[in-house]
Amino acid sequence: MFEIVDSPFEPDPYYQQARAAAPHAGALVMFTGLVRDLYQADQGEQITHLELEHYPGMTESICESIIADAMQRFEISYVQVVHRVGKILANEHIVLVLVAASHRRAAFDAAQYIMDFLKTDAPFWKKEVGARGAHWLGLKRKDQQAAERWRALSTNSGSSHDKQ
Amino acid sequence: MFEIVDSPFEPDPYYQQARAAAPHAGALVMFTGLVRDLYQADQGEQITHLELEHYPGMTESICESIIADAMQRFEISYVQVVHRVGKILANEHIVLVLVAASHRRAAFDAAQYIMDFLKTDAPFWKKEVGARGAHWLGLKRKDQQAAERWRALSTNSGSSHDKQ
Amino acid sequence: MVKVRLFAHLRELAGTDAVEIPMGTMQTTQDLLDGLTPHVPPALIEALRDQSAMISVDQRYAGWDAPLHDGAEVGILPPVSGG
Amino acid sequence: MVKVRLFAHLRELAGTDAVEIPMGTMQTTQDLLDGLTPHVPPALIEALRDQSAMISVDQRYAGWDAPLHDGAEVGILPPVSGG
Repeated sequence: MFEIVDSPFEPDPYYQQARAAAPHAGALVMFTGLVRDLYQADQGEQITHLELEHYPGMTESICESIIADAMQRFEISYVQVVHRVGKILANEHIVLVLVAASHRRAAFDAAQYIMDFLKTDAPFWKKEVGARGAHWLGLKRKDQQAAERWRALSTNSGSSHDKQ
Repeated sequence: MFEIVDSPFEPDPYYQQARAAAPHAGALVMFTGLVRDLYQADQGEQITHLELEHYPGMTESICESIIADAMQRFEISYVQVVHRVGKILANEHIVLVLVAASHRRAAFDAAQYIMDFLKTDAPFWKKEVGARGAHWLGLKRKDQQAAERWRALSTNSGSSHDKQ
Repeated sequence: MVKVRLFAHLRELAGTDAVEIPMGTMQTTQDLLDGLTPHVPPALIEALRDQSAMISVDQRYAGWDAPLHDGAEVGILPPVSGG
Repeated sequence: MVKVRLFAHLRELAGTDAVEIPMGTMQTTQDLLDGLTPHVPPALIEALRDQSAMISVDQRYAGWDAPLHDGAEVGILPPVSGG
């Protein structure tokens, strides 16, 4: 369901696992986030790699709670989330979200829901490292708004993974 | 960009191709539709396989037009769509949509847009074949509505792939 | 001549995937549909009554009153079900 | 004792990923933050001024006035940036 890995991973083994675990699903949505190839940071500096730090224990419980909320909110039959930590190079995967469902709409919605709350609530921190130094990234306003969109749609008062 | 195949295919080679073609993307969304495992049709009959027929020539031009519309409408950098035809067995892939973008929202939206119009506009026909016979499926109301949602959002009067 | 292409259950009802029909005085897709009867089995005519089929002319979706030209390829397309 | 855990740039500023602080008369997370000064470098206190950090108690998000208990693990979490 949720896995933290500290070395490069490929999505296909997870995809095949989802396919085997959800043979009645019919629709699979997979999202992957990767380190862009040698990109320029805001300051125009070339980035050589990322460093991903997290809060072991809390990360797992927050992410499992986001997944449980998604399973309850959408008609989906299978979820797998994988998040990389440690030193991550260009073109390597940072995160994978896989959702299986009978109908594509639920699979798309759930994958987006999980990514939106993973961005705002899961205790991961990303450091961009370049030739001239390193700096920590903060939560982007766009990501904050993406999660708020779901909260506005909720009829209930909040989810267990919500920040106070 | 668009490919019709008449034998089983796996998504991973297409995924790796997308990853190589869009190294600056950062976000990849992949949708796959599969034949559910030995499912029951509406009449309660066990389905043994599907048969997919299409309109060669028109299929390609409609699908390429849907993809071109998506590339124009969303900030995405890469699209690949693959559709299977012929006799398709349980657990085999019917369709694959892959979208790469800098931001996940655009990739998710574009993948959904493409699937929604592929369902309503692309000239494919699916026959469910079971032990006691076969029948052709029609367009589902849910799929009709999914495409209408995008048309309602459009400011322009229509796209080149639209039905009249 | 106009080449009429048939798909899915319409193809099965017609027992063929294409029928050639002389232009005669036909001017629109509606004229073509009105004039189909002598060229195809009655079951196909029956199946077209509910008007759920869509029409293409030269592989583009067209209306029921679209103009025809000699050599046109007209598709009679049942509701699609791909993906 | 309360164990304070620090992450990302806050951890770097503190030069450590955890600080142990005696309960004393602390009752809430706000008391803890008010009493941090003698235990951590001034740069960390400075960095906490903009209040963008979030607080967790026993690995769950908590408010700035959440109750503390002896043995609690309090996280001071800069704005997150995973995914």
